[in-house]
Amino acid sequence: MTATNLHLYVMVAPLLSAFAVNLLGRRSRNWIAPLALGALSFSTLGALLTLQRVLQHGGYRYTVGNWQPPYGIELVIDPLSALMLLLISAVALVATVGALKSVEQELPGREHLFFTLYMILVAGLLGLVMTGDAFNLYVLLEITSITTYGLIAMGRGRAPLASFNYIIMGSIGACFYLLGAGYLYILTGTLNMADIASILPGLQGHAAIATAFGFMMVGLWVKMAFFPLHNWLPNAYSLAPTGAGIMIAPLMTKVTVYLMIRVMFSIFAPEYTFFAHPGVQAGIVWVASLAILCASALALAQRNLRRMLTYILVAEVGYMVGGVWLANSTGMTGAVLHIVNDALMTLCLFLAAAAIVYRTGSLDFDHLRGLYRRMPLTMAAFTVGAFSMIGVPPTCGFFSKWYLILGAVEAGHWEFVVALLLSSLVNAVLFFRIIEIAYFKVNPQPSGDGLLAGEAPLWLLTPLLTAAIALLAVGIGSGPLVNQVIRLALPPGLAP
Amino acid sequence: MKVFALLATLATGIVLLYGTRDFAPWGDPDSPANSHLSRVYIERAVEETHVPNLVTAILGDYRGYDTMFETVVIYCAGMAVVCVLRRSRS
Amino acid sequence: MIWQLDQFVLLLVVVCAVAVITVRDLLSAAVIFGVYSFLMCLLWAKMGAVDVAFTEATVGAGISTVLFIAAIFRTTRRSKD
Amino acid sequence: MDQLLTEIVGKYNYWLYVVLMMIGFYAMIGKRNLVKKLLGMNIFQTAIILFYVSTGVKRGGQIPILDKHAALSHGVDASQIINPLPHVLMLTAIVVSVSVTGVALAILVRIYREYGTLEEDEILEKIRS
Amino acid sequence: MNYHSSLLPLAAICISLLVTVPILLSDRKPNLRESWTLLAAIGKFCLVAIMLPSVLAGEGFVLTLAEVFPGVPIQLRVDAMGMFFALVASFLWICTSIYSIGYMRSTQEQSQTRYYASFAVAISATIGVAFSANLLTLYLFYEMLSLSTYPLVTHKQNDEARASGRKYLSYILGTSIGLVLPAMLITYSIAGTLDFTAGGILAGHASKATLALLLVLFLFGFAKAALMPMHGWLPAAMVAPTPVSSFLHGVAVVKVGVFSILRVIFGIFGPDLLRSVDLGMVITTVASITILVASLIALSQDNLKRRLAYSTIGQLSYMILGAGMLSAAGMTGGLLHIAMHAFGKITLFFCAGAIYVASHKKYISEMDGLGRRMPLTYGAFLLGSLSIIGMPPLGGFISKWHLLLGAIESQQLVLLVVLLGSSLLNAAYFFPIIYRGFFASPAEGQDLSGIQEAPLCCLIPLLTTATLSLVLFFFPGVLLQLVRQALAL
Amino acid sequence: MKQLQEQVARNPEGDNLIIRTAVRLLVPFIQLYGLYVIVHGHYSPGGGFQGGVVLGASFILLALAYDLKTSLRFMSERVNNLLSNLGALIFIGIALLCALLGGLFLDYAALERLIPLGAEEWHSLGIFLVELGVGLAVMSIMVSLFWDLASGGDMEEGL
Repeated sequence: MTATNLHLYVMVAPLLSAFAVNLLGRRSRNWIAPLALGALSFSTLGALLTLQRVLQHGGYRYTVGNWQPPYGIELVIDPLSALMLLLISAVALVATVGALKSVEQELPGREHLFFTLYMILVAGLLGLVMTGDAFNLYVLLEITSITTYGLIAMGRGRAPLASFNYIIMGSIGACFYLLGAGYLYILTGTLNMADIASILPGLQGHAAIATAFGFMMVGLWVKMAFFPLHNWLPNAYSLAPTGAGIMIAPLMTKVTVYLMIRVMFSIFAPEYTFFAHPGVQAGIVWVASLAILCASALALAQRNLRRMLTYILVAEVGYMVGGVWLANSTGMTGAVLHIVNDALMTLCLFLAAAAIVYRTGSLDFDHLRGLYRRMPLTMAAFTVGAFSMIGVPPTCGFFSKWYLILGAVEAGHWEFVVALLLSSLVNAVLFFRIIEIAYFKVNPQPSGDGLLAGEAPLWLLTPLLTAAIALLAVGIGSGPLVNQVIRLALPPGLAP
Repeated sequence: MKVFALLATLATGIVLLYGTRDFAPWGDPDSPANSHLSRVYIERAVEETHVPNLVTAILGDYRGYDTMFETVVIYCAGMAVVCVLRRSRS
Repeated sequence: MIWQLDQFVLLLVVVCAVAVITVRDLLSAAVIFGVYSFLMCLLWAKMGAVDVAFTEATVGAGISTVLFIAAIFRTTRRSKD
Repeated sequence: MDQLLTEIVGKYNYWLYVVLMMIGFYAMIGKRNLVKKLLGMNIFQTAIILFYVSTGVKRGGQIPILDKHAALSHGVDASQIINPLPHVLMLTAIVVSVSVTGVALAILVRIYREYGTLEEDEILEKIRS
Repeated sequence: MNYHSSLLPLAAICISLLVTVPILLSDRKPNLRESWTLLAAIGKFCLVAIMLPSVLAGEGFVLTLAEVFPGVPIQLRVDAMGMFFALVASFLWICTSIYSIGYMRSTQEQSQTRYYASFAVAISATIGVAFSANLLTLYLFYEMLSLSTYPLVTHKQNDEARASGRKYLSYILGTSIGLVLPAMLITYSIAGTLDFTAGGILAGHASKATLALLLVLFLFGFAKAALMPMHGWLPAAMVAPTPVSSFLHGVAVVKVGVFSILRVIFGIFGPDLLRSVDLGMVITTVASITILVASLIALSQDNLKRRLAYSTIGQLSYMILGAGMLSAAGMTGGLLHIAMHAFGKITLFFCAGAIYVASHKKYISEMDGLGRRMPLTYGAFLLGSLSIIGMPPLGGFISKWHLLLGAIESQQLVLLVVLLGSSLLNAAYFFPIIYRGFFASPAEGQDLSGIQEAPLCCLIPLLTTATLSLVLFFFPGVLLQLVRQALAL
Repeated sequence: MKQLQEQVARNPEGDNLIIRTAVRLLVPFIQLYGLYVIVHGHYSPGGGFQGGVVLGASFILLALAYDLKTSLRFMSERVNNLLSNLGALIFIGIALLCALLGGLFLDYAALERLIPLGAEEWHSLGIFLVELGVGLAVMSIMVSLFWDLASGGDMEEGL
C-alpha cells in the first residue's frame, strides 16, 4: 500500500507538542508559543496538502498498524474529513495566537498546563474527524471531553461547577454513545464503520438497530448541546477561561455535528436514517426549529456578551442539526457549509470578546459603553462577526443560511424556514443592541479603574482581524467552496 | 425533578431492554459478536504477534491506536487534575 | 462457581449499587462502591474476562475508591440524599 | 409467563446490566449530591462494561490466554475461546472512566473550597444570594 | 442591449468605498478629509458619466465578481435603468457633499469623520444597487446601505437618535430579512435563477397565489420604499442631521427602495406576467392608499422636516403607482418621477437645513416672515415644492403628466382621481409654508433681524438643484431616453 | 474524621509504627509485582495498565502510611511529571517511529528495518515496549492524582 502518513502527522504534531509544552514550558514559558504555533502551522499545512490530495485523487482509507481493514482501526480521509481537518487546524492555529496573550493574563504560572491540555484537545479533535471506527470514536470523544472539562474548570468562580455539570452531562452522552455502539457490536460483531454499514442492511427491522441508532444520536446530541439537552453549555462555555473559550466554542459543537453526520451516513445509510422512519425525520426538524427559537429567545435575556454568544451557539447547533435532517442535499450542503462558517464566526466573536475582556476585564453590557472609540479595530472585527451571525451578505453567515432555507423550502419544512428567519432577526436585535451600546453610548467615566484606553495587543488583534477577513473571504468564495469541496463531501444517497 | 429523573431512567431502561430482544442468547458461541471479528483475532493473533495473551495482543497491536489514546486519556486526566487543583508552591 | 453463589453475587451487586446511591454517609458510600467494584470483578472473572477483572480489581476497587475517599476527606462526608 | 421467564433467564445478563444502568443513571440525573452523581456515573459505566463483557462470553469457553507453542503448531479452535475483543474495549473504557472520575473529583474539591458544600441546591442558593 | 465585460462599474462603486480609508486616516484634518469626500464624489460622477454614451448607444457593461450559488453570481451590470438611477444619485451626491460640508461645519456636529465615512459607504451601496445584475447582488448592496446609514441616523447619539436608529433598523433589517430573503429564496427555488431579465423570470413557473404572495413580500419587504404600513421609520429618521435626511430622501435610501421594487416588477415578474394574472391592482391599491393617507398626515405636521418626510412617503408611492399601472406611459412616469422627485425633494431638504443653520428653527409655525430674511432659500423652496406638486414649468410636471396619461391609458379613472386629489393636497401642505415665509409677520417677541442667508456652502447646492429641477422641464432628453430604453419602448 | 486527624497530629509516630513498618517492607514487593505484571502481560493477565496501577498503588500506600512528604521523597513532583510525559511519549514515539521508518503508523513490523528480528517478533516486542510506556504513564499519573486529591492541591499534607 502506498498510502501516505501525512494526515496522521497532522494529528500527531499537536500531540507531541503537548508533551513538549509540558516539559519545556515548565521551565520557561517562552517555549510555549513557538512550540504550539509551530505544531499547528505544520498541521494546517499538512491538512491543506491532505485536502488537496483528496480533492485531486479522491478519498482514501488508511489502516493503522497495517492490518486488514475490519481488524485494525481504520481511518477515513474523504473530502469531508479532510475539510474538517483543515478547518480544525486552521481555527486552532488562529485561536492559539489569541489564547497565548489572554492565558498569560488570566492563568499566570499555569500556561504550560493549559497549553498541554489545549494541544491534546486539538489532537483529539483532529483524530476524531478522521476515525472510521465506532469505538475509537468514543475514546477520542472522551479525550476531547476530558481536556475540555479541565480547561473549563481552570476558570474562576463558578467555572468548576459548570465544568462538573458538563462532566455529568458529557458522561451521559458518551455512555449513551457507547451503549449504542455496543448494540451494533452485538448485532454485527464488528466496530469498523464501513463494515457495520455493509452488514446492517441484512438486519432490517431489528429493534436493536433502532435502539442503537437512537442512543448514538442522543449521546451525540448531549455532547453538542442540541436544544432540550443544552443546559450545560452556556455556563460551561461562558465561564471557561477566555483562552479556552476561544478554542472550545468554535470547534467542539461543530465537530460533534460532524460526528453526527458520520454516524448517520457512514454507519447507517440515508435510507435507514431518513426514509425508514419519516415521522422521526420530520420530528427532529421540528425540534431543531424549536431549538433555534428557544435558544434565540434565551439569548435575548442575557446581559453578558459571552453568555449571549453561548446561547447563540446553541441556536446554531439547531441550524446544523436541522439542516442535516432536512434529508436533501441542499440542506446538507447548508449544514456542512454552516459547520465551516459557524466555526469562523464563533471564533471571530469569541476572539473579540477575549480582546475586550483583556482590556476592560468585563463583558457585561453596561461595561461596553463607548468601546468603539477605544478599540476601533476590535469592534470593527466584532461587527463583521455580528453581521455574519445575522446573515448579512457578503459575510459567510448569509450563504449557509441561504442553503439551509432553500433546503427547507425544497423539503417543505416551513417551520424551519420561519425559525431560521426569526433567529436572524433576533440575532440582529442582539447584536445591534451591543453595537448601539458600544458605539453610541458614551462612557460616562472614561478613566474608571481597569478601563484602560487603547486597542487590544497585537497578539490578540492579528488573529481577530484574520478571522474577520476569513469571514468575508469564505463568504465571497463560498461558490467555489461549495462546488469544489462540499459537493464532493456530501454523503451519497440523499435526495438531490 | 426526581419524578422526571425517574421517568427518564425508566424510559431509558425500557428502551434498552426492548433493544435486547433481537440479541442472540447469552453465551452463544455463534452469535455475530463472537464470530465475525473475534474469530479472526483468536485464530491469527498468536501467529501474527507471538503474544499468547489475546487481550494484550489486540490491545497493543490490532487496536493499538485505541490504546495510544487511552494513554493520552489518562495523561490528560493527570494534567487536568494538576491544572484544576495544584497550587504552585513558589 | 456454584450457581447459588453466582446468584448471590448477582443479587449482592444490585444491593450494593442501590446502597451506594442511598447511603447518606458519603464515606460509607465510597467504601460500598469499592465492594461493588470487587463483586463486579468477581462477576467478570467468572465470565472469563480475566484482564478486565484484574483491571477492575486494581482500578475500581483500588484506585477509584482511594481517590473517592481522598476527595471525601478533603471535602465533606455529609449528604442529604 | 413461562416464555417470559426463559427469556429473562436466557438473557439475565442484559436484565442485570439494565438494572444497574438505571440505578446509575438515576443517581446521575436525580441525586442532588455531587459525589452521589459521580458514584452513579461509575455505576453506569460498570454497567456498560458488564454489558460488553457479557457479550463476549461463550458457554464453556476458555479464557483468552493461549499456549503459544500449541497455538503455533496446531492452530486454535475459535469456538472454545472466549471473545477477547470486548475485553480490550472495556479495558479502555475502564481507563476512561477512572480518568473522568479523577478529574471530576478534583473539580469537586474546588467546588467545595468555593461553596463549602456539595449539595447542588445549597450551592445554587449560595450563588443566588 | 449588448454587454461588454468591463471594470468600470466596479470602479464606479468602489471609488467612494476606497476613499473611506483616507477619510478615516485624516481624522484630525477636516480640510483634507472633506477634499477626499469631494474628490470621490466628483470622481464617481465622472465614472458614471463616462459610461453614459455607451449606454445611450445601446451598449452596456457587465462584470461578474464571484459565483456564489449555482446560477447566481454576484454580478454588476450597467443597463439603461441602472444608468438612469446611478446618474441621478451620483450627481446629487456631489451637491449633498458640498452641502454637508457647509452644514456640518456651521452646526459643529460631533464625530464628523464617522459621518463622512458612512456617507461614502452608503453612496457606494446606492450605486451598487443601481448596477446590480441580479436580485442577490441587489440584496447585498441593499443590506450594505441599510447598515451604513444606521450610524448616520443615530449620528446625534442622544436617546432620541438611538431610538430612531433602532426603529430604522428594525423596519429595514426586519423586512429585508423577514420578507425579502424568503421571497428571494422562493423565487430562486421556483425559477432557478435571480437574474433581472426583461420580461421577468417567473413566467410559467408559478401559480397566481404564489405570485401574489411573492409580490406582497417584495412590496413590503423593500421597506425603504416606505409603502404603508412600512413607513414608520421615515419620520423617525428625521432626527438625523439635515444632509442625512436629504440623502435619505433625495438620493439614496428611499429611492433605492423604490428602485428595487421597480427592478423586481420589471425584471423578476415582468409587466406582461403581472398583467396576465391581473396583479397590478394589488400594487396600485397599496400605492394609492399610501399616497392619500401620507398627504393627509403631512397636512397636520408642524415640524418642517416631518412634513417633508410624509410628503416623501406619498411621492414614493407615485413611482410605485406608475409601475403598477403596467401601461407604458405609467411606467415611464413612475421611473421618471424618481429623478424629478429627487431634485425637488433634495432642494426642499436643503432649504430646511439652511433655515435651521441660519435660524435654528424647526417648526413651521415659527417661520413666519422668514422668507424676507432668506429670499434665495425661500425662492428655491418655492421651485422645489412647485416641482413636487407637479406644476409646469418644472420637472415634476413631466413625470406627473406621464402618470396621468398612464392612468388614462390603463383606463383606471380611480387612479386619475387619486393623482389629481393628491396634487391638490400637495399644494395644500406646501403653500402655507411659502405664504407664511413671505407674507406673514413674525410672531410676538420673535426677532428676525439677526438672521441672514445660510453660508455659501449650503446655498450653492440648493440653488443648483432648484435650478436643475427647472432645467429638467425643458431638457429632460437624456433622462427620458434612458427611461424609454429601460422599458424597451 | 476530624478526630482521627487530631489524633494523628497528637501522636505522629506511635500507633502508626506497625503499619509503617509493614508498608515499608511490603512496598518493594508490590513494586516488584507491578513490574512483573507489566513484563509478563504477554503470558498472563495484566499488562501496562494493570501493572502501572499496581506500581502507583505502592507509592499511594507509602503516602497513606507515612505522609505525602515521604512519598515525595521517593518520587519527586518533577520526576513524576517527567515519567508521565515519558510514558506517553514512548508509546507515541514508537508509533511515530514505525511511520517514519516507512511503514504505517503503529506498524511494528516496520521496525524490522532498525534491527531485523522478524516481523512477528517485532510485533511482540513492540507491544512490550508500548506496554512499558503505558505502565510508566499510568503509574505516575495515578500517583499524581492521589497527591493532588489527598492534599487538595497544595502538596503539603496528605490525608
